Amino acid sequence: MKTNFKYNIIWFIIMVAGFYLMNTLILVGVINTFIENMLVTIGINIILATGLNLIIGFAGQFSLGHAGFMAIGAYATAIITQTATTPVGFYLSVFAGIVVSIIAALIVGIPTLRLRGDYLAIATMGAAEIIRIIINNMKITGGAAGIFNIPQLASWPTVYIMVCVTTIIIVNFIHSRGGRAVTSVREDEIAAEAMGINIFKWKLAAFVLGAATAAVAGSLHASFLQTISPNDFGIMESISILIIVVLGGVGSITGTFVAAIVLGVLDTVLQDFGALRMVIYAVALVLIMIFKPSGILGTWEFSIKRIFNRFKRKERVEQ
Amino acid sequence: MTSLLQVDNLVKNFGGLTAVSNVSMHLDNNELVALIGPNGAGKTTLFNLLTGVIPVSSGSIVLKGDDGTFALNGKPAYRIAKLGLSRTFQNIRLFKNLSVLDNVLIAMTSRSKEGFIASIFRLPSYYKTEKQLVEEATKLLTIFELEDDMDVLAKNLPYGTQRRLEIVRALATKPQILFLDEPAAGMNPEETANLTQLILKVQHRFHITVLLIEHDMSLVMNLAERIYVLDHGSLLAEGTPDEIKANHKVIKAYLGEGE
Amino acid sequence: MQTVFQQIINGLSLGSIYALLALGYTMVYGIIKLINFAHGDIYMLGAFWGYYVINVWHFNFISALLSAMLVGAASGVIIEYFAYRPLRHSPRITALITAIGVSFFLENGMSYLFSSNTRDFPQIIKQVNYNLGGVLISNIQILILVTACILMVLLQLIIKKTKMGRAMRAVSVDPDAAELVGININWTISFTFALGSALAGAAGVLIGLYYNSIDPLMGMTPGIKAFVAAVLGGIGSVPGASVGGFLIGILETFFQSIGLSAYKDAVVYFVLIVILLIMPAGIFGKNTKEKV
Amino acid sequence: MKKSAIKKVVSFAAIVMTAGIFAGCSTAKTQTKGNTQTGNTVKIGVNMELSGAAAGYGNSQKQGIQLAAQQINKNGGINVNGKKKKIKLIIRDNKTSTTTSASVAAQLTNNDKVSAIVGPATTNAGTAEIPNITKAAVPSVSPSATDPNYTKQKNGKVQPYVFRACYQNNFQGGTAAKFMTNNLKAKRVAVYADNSSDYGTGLAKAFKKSFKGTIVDSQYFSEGDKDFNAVLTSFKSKKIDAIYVPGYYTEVGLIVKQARQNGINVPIVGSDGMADPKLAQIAGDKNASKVYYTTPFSDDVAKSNPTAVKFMNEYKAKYHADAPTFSALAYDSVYMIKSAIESEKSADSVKIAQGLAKIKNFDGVTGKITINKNHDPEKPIAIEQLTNGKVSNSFNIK
Repeated sequence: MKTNFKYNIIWFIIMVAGFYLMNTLILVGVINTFIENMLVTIGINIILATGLNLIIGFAGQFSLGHAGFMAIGAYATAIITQTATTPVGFYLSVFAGIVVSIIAALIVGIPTLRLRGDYLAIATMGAAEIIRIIINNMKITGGAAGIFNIPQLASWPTVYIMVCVTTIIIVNFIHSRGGRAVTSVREDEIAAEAMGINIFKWKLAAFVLGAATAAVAGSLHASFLQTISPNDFGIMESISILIIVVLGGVGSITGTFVAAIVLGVLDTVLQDFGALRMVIYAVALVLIMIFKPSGILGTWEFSIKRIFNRFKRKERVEQ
Repeated sequence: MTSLLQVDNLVKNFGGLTAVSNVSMHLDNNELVALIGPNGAGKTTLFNLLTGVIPVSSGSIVLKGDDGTFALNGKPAYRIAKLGLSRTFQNIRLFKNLSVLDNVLIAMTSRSKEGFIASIFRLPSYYKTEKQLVEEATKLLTIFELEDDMDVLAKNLPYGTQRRLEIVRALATKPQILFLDEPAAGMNPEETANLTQLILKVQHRFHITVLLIEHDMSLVMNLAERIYVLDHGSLLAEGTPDEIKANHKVIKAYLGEGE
Repeated sequence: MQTVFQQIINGLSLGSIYALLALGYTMVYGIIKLINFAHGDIYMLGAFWGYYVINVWHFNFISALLSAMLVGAASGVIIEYFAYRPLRHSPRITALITAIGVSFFLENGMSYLFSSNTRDFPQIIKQVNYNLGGVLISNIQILILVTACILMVLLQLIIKKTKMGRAMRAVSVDPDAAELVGININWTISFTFALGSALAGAAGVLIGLYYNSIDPLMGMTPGIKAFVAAVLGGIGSVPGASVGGFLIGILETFFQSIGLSAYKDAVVYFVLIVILLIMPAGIFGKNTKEKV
Repeated sequence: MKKSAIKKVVSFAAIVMTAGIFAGCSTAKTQTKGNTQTGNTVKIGVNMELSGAAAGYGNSQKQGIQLAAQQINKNGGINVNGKKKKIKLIIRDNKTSTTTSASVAAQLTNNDKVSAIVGPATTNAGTAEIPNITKAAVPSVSPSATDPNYTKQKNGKVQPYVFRACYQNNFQGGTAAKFMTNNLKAKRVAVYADNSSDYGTGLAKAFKKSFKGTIVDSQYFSEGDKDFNAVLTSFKSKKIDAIYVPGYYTEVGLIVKQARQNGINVPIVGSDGMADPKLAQIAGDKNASKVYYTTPFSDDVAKSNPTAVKFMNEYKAKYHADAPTFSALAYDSVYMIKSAIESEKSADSVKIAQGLAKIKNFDGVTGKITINKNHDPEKPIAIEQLTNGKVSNSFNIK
């Protein structure tokens, strides 16, 4: 009990320290709007990719429709904060986005999660496209023009906190009963079922949880950028989230963080290369995959507990 | 007739092929029963039917367990497992990339009461249930001398140990009946002897019924209280080991029609 | 009634284009279970090659088509050799990301080198419309339809009747076992890529000719649609790819003709999901023996 | 049971509260206000769609911008309060993505310290740029962001740093509607609009609002589509007098081609997204007849406009092709910034914004431009007619 508390406190201190580090850097002027933009984009990508990693890396379900759920969150925020221009309105809209995306995830997941592998990928991609096309043709969503002049109620502290909160939720889920059930589904569906695990229920749980966090990311995206359009949430967006997950290592949340940061920085640095940027990006992507096929970190996770244990072991040896 | 598990007229058709035809059998409390038969006799198919991995075509499976009477046919595998039927697999199906401890903890999932909110916000109740689960799993692993390998990934265990872990994992679901599908396959005589002891230990210590498929006749004859013989999908004989040894039909089925 | 027939022709000709592309997808998928995202871009390369040789070297249609097939085949083999072969024993999702990377590379590399402008494809075959009782059909539509059908039959024959086809089927079922019986896996996979990519190259010239407009991103949308078609038909199955292609072409045309043009893709995806729920491996997917 | 539920809620609330307090603390905000220029150059940023879906249009605009900068520099540069300063272009690609556009805008304003920005080409990327340029107080001129509300804030007030060189949708759509009724005498019209950007849908909406006749059918296509036969066939049986096709030349060219091949010979009217020599190439010269589009850049205007003649000749000399409207609009955007700098006698970003707002009777390639209070350019509009792929006539619409 006490040791657990210790680890939690350490994590909490790390998070607070990160927050104040950013705050100071902005006050000092090291971080300007440009870098802030990059960091916020990275943060939003982290939320999206950890959610997708839960679905792909832990539950083993190949979903290619993450952008669809992100779109739901983004539009919920854009629409609601048009009239409720207060932080309360924003949080309300985040909540509404989560609820709607959970409903959508259930509607999409209940039939399609019976499919396997690439068939599931294509079905979820189709479902996300359906969501996007419906948004593209609705009046309340502004059609193809999207919605702009969305009040900026989410600045970097909100994004930072949301990254922490969603990561905590997902990591804690992974290390709980549910997480183990979900992982067993990935490992061997038949064996899992023989152990009394309702594989369909747990697949759906992972899918819904992933969708809910995607909605949060969508809300932040809409509120920070102040502009959204259906084209932001197409197949390519789902693919770019997938790239983060695979690059970092399928089944490693730490890897997702690293990959989101690496790609975010790379993308920003490549702005200096004008039209060549996407060519370089593509080459980098292929090379990383060839030389690191299981992602940057594989399934390795950063763990304070492990560091402590190693430390202790060392002490013991020295004694 | 208050058998623990009563199977009547079980049939399974694959397209036009009848894999299991009209099998009736029963298992009693705390019994060790073997299911034997030549290759392709439908033994594993029968296991799969009983544990719900594949649906039955017709017939009935009724469990009269501690919690009441349930018809198992038509229920999904995980429901059947929750009702107390657990199993191992012919070609080991461990959760290979997970630790030994996790393999066991997963089998305890359906019994654990850990709530979603409690676990994602790490409420005290989460730590409490988690601690209980780990303690229980450790106890179980200690019984089977696996406590030192708790953090090893299942795929890195030696073959015989993997078989053992699979049995432990099945036991972690707290079954009333344990189905073992060729537990001695691929083992040397020494390992087989250990396994025999292990199975007896399981039966006595946990007071459960065991049904096992096995090709190793010495093991079967040593262990089983009763034997069912399956051939071409139908039941050929039933009896004590001695009765089966003397049964002409069984000998014929094993040695082939011609001789 | 005329309108109905005209729409059927429209649907078939659109479908034949999807089928043409879906065939290549399905072959590659069948053998190494890889969603070759770059397939649509090889189709783009074929179209650009045709554009170049017709305009600059004044090739005629047949030689443009054949050389585009060669270029397609060569690029397919090169891509396989450098990008996919090192990853053959890696998780499939890794290979998928590499395929996406290759696709980005081809799209953006071509945009960078030759600008992302749309170009008009040289009209080397004069388009002639035949009027069959009020229903219009053009010679190029017929050409594409016939080519798609011929290629489908040809592929089926290669897979079923030739030695290489047998090797392809063997590798698709079990590469290790195939290697044990003396099949050269690398060579077989290269051949499959060459064949599939040659089809894409041919499709590039044919479709370039038909629509008269090519650009570096032209492979993206039809690539995804063709992949959907291949999945719908049961990916890995040659007849499945054709049926899937025609089905999507006809569905799209049908929903546009009843005034649902804004939702045409949504409806296609919806039908896809419904079909997959009824037949989880696509229309022809169950027939695993067919897989190559 | 109930108790544990309450416990859960309470603990959840506690966590949210902590987060709230956390967020409530005064946190740092990045801040800059206005870029001033020292040294011998005037830095102009280009936030443009050089890759992704709109890359074709973005690259046309880039050519126009580069041509303008080259000309200005050849003539000594911009006269900043008596001192000639050369233009330094900083061109960055926004991938046709809103997120990247915002990031590019931030980099241009913060790191590159540009005085003004040209771009982006699309409304979506454009609106994504606004928060960052407003924060930095750097004006931007978009050559082709057409949404009517692009230059406006939520409360209807004008965005202080946002300008454009093109018509907004309502004006162009309305003009097309007038032309349909007055010149073509069309009573039954079908609309076939690009559904993948605000451009097509916005124009279609504006057209439908002001068209007096009957809209027989209204259908959509999306960017990248190549087969329009199904919809065109359904139009054919509906006895239409004309088709309105707001969209870009890439798709509209194919629509013209396929319509003619389907035997639909009614006039096809579109918007300035079609005004590109490639339209006729894609459609085929033979098919490109009875095709009309609204444009600021008509041959008629060009003949009486020396700026345009000069632009067209130099463009042709540099790029060996006829100048598309997108290049012309981008070219004008650069010259608008130049004129603002010269009239304000300062290359400071805030001053440039003030100067842009005051532009009157500016001699642009796309006509005499006056910036109105909404930061929209007021300039004459014309309709060009294509016959056999060549501009055969142009109409002035008042």
